[in-house]
Amino acid sequence: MNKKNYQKDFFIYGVACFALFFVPLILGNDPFYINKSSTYICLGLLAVSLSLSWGYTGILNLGNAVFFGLGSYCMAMSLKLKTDAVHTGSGGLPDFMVWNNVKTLPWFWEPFHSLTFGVFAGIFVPVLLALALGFSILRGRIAGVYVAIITLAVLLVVYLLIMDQQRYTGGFNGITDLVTLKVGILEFDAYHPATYYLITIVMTIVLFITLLITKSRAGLIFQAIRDDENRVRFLGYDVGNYKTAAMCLSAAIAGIAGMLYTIVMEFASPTFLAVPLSLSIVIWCAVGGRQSLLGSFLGAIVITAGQGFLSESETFLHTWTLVMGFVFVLSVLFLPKGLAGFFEKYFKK
Amino acid sequence: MENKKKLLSLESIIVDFDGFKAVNDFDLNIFDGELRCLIGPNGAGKTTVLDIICGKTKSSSGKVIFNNESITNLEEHLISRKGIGRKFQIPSVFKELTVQENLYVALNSDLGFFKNVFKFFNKSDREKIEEIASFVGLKDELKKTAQFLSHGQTQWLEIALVVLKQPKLILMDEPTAGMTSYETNQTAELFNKIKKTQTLIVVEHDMGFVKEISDIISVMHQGKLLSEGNASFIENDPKVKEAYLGKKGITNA
Amino acid sequence: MDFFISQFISGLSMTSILLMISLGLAIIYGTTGVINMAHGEFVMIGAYTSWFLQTTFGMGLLVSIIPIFLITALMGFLIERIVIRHLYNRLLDTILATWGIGVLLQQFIRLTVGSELKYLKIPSFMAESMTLFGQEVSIYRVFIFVFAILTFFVAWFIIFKTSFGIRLRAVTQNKDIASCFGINSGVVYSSTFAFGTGIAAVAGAFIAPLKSISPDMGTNYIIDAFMVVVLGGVESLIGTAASSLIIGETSSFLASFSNDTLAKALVLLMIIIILRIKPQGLFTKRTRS
Amino acid sequence: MSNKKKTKLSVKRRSFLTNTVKAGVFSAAAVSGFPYVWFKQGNAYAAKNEIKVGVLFSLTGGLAIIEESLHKATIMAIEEINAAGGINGMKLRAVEADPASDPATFAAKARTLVIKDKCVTVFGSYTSASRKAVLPVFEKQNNLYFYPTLYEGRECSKNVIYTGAVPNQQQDDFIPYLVKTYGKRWSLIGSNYIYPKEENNYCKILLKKLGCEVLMEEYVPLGHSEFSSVVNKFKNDKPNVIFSTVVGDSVVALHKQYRAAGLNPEKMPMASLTTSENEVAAMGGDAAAGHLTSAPYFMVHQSAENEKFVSSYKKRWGSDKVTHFVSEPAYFGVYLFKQALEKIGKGDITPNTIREAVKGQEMIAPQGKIKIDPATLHTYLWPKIGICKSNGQFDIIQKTDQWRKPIPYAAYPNQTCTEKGLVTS
Repeated sequence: MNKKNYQKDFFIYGVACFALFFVPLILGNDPFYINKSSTYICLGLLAVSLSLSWGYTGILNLGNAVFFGLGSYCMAMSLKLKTDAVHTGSGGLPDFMVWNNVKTLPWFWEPFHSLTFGVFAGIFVPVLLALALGFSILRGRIAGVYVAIITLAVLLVVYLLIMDQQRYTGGFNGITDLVTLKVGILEFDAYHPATYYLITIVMTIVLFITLLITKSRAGLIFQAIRDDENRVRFLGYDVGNYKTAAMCLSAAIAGIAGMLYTIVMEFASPTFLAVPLSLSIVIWCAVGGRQSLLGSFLGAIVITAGQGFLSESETFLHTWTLVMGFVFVLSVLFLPKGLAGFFEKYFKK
Repeated sequence: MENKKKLLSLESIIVDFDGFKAVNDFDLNIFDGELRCLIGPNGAGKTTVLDIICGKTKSSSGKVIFNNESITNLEEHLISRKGIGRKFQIPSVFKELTVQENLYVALNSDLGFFKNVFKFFNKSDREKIEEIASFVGLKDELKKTAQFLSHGQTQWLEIALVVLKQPKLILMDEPTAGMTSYETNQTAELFNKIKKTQTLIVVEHDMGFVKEISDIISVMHQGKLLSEGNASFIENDPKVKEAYLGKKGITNA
Repeated sequence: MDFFISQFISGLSMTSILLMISLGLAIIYGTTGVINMAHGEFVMIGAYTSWFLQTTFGMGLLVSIIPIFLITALMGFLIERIVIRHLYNRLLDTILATWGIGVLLQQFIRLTVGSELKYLKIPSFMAESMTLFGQEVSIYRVFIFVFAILTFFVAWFIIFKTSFGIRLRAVTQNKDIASCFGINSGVVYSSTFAFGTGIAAVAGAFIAPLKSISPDMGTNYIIDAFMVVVLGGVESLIGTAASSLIIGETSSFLASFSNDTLAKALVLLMIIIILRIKPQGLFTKRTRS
Repeated sequence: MSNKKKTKLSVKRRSFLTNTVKAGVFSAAAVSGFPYVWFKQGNAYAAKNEIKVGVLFSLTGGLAIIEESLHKATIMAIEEINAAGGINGMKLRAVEADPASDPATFAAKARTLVIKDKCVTVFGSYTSASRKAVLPVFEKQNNLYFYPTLYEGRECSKNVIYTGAVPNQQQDDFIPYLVKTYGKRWSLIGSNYIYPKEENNYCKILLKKLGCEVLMEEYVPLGHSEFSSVVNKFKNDKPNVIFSTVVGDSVVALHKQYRAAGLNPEKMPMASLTTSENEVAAMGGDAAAGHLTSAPYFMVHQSAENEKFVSSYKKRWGSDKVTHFVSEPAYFGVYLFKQALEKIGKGDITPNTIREAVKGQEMIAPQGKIKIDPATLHTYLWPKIGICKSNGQFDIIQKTDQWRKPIPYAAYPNQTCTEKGLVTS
């Protein structure tokens, strides 16, 4: 809030992001690790989006993955329409539509021929959903666990619809066999450092904008709402609007993360907006420190990397979920403010 | 007193909680610039009346007129924008923000999201904040996180939040509850300062404090207005005596 | 007409299952405010306990009710003592802790029993079907329905007619005051948690024969249970029963007109809309502050 | 497909070079990222006398209920081969990973196995969704994937060896038999994803030829366990045959609730392509009795190879365990891989050479003599029709007289999978 405090945070965030740019050199551009770290950064960004709505504004959104998933589907739709895959029907009709005996490309797929549109949709479709949610739920004085449950329900509805409408969405298989993203002369292959840098740059920009917002008066008002909603109301603020705004911002971030994720995963799947992922995001933020953007970001990376490592190591092949389970429980018990809180306590000051 | 302008009037307000009438056909008139105390035994409906005025609770029937316009059952933030501030019984401040940040949130006239999204702390804000902080005696605590303030300090911080908005009318719910006598005196002083510029309605139990600050006292009983007048009049009103005080004197109630 | 009746009956059957799985959750949440994401796993543990008792001791379903309840109640008690009780001052965090517990329970079963599906058989005398309102109805489903009603009333009796229930409600109303009157809220909480766990487990044991038993079966129930509780309004048992009925029948009829996938989505939409109109659920009272 | 992919790759390499020149910003990155194009080449695969193969089956999550048995079968085959002295004196080294039933994780693990651990081949996955998720990895890295599951066909990848059945193999005998024995009024019930829909597409074609009537075609969510509405529809429609492509634990719930509702398998059997000994064990013989399944393999099949397979499986993993028509292909897949390597002998061991070697490979599997079709990389199999008995085992009531050619595009006469990839006429 005061100047010093500002500069400290911006400095720390700056260092963190700066460091990320050197990862490829450290990894010697090994395509495998490049790809892995790219995916981690996408998920980290996803955690940042929840940190904004939950950690700062106190909206426990158990359905945050829905924004992520929609973003990734938008990107996937654009990339799908560019495939020269053999299965595609007349006029580049996606393979799964051919399989489901769809004859012509449905109207809502048409605009995705343009990548630009795809990218915009990847941000604005989630935001629109967030707006709808905000106006129907948050402005309607629904709070606490009810928000949690309703957002979860919304997530399920979207998930079920995607599963059910597989003639248009690819259903359980998702949208697979995509082309690699090409922008001008640049080709963003999932294993290529170029992709890593793209993701890191986007991440840095988004992270800093978000940080700026949280440091602005609006950001303080978000936190005020988290601490005491009523007091904010009696100071004349329209809490509903602010909550909606927070949700839209976090939706946009999640959407962006989703689009990047599609690029590195090379497909979009309904599991990107299924309950398990959505709950994991909450865990990431809790472990990393929900009230710190960077904390949540790191939380996501620590947890996902940990899971990845354990589930491949021969010793933990069968017990890795036990380990993770313990980590969750213990961190909730002993690190109420997550790793970030821990570090603040013992290392800063 | 009658020559004064009527600032707020409640007309036959009824609040019905599934059958239980917490406030029952209640009328109240507040005049510009006065400090009105609202007293009464527990469950008389004092807090509920404040809730009605500031919109926290919606009335089942009746009217609330403020500044000659009806604010009946408006949304809280709209009522607040019309110039009514509310201080709660349990002090409600932003625990995880510093005193300074608390005040910075309150110190704001354009309340829309987009007006605030990229707005940062500047010099003039700082001056205003230090001014109000010294007004409520928190000048040395600006950097402290609110949750570490003493009880009295928390109360004062909330009062500061309310006063910062320069409302025409301030509703105070038991501002001295749980305060040490020293803190109570401080608060009394504070009130007499605020009184100069604002109209107040104060719900209080501490009669000493009430006498200290109030002009007129309204007594509530079972959701109705029982009696109204200055301290001495109330003290001698038999109705009040038997409804509320029993045989004992009001002073040691 | 026949079709209507049969749909209605299967709706009732779904209702009874929903009621059984959500009852425990409603009690726990209504009393302690703990959002128990491990509830589904409690149901699962119940199913496995029943399977264990059946395969190793050859105990029939009805005989094993009591042991199942006791074993799992003990488990619930311990979980409350070891983990949950440290979180009463930050209830939303219970979501995370209990989710972790759920993960642990699942993997525990995988490692001890194995992840393949297990077989739990319907008691032979209930395996057949009977005629009800001119409809062939599974005796076992009827039995579950009756049993669900029974459990409901037992729970109702315990909460509203026993001294434990009085203490429980006292704590629910106002923890501090209650403890002033010498009620040990700690004990009340942990026993409530144990009670809820027990009910969930028994539900699992009774539903399993109709369905399949697998370590992750719980995840299919937890959401439904939450929807029921939230829709009914968290403080009221009647609400839980009523919303089970609403959800059960609606999904039954929607499923008959469309398919189960769409039905599920539509029911969720319905719930969202209802909560929009009545944010505190269908059966809650308006009170001070 | 392959040729398409190859051209794609080469195009990419060229575009790389041009990019590196043009894109100043990323030149450093692009150049340093360049080696990855090459590391596929060379014989890094058979390092220090051991051959790394990946094993990619879910040990946690919803799919574990079935994939665990596939994991067991694969591991057992590898152990057997090593116990018997390995291949050309080299041991197989199984690199295991747990994709936790999640497509994204499948893709991630596939990358670990193929790129990081440099496995020459990966055995894995049950659902089409997870296969689709790992496909880009194997095609980009031009690695090889052994897929043991029966699936919906319509795929012609040169990087996958399909040892499971495709619709024509399971249905060509099955459907006519059912029509002949039970009747022409059919109801189709399946889980809500691509596999059941494809099987039903093909089924409907056959039914049309035989002049049958489809009363109902419905799909339930994966993991669905409340079938009372579905059962009611059966009661009302009274079909002669219920053609079920419901998968996973839903199968169990469906059968139990069908049984509990007092429906009669003799009049209205459920004919399934997905109900194996594995599911039957979970639903109990009484619920499964009288229902039919068509598959290339049943546990009761009489053959020396099968007796060996079953007995050693029980010996290795426990006497209560069952083998089924997905674990069997998972098992003989590893032996096909072995034969391929033996054929290569001293030659260069890469996914490419293995693919070429595996083409046309024949062996006596537990189900009978099978062969890899050089054109499609699918497998010639021996479909059988089994009717379930109350002891949880099947009675094989009909066998094919000769092995069935796999036709991945059976439902689409204008498309054929050839060695050159998919040809559309």
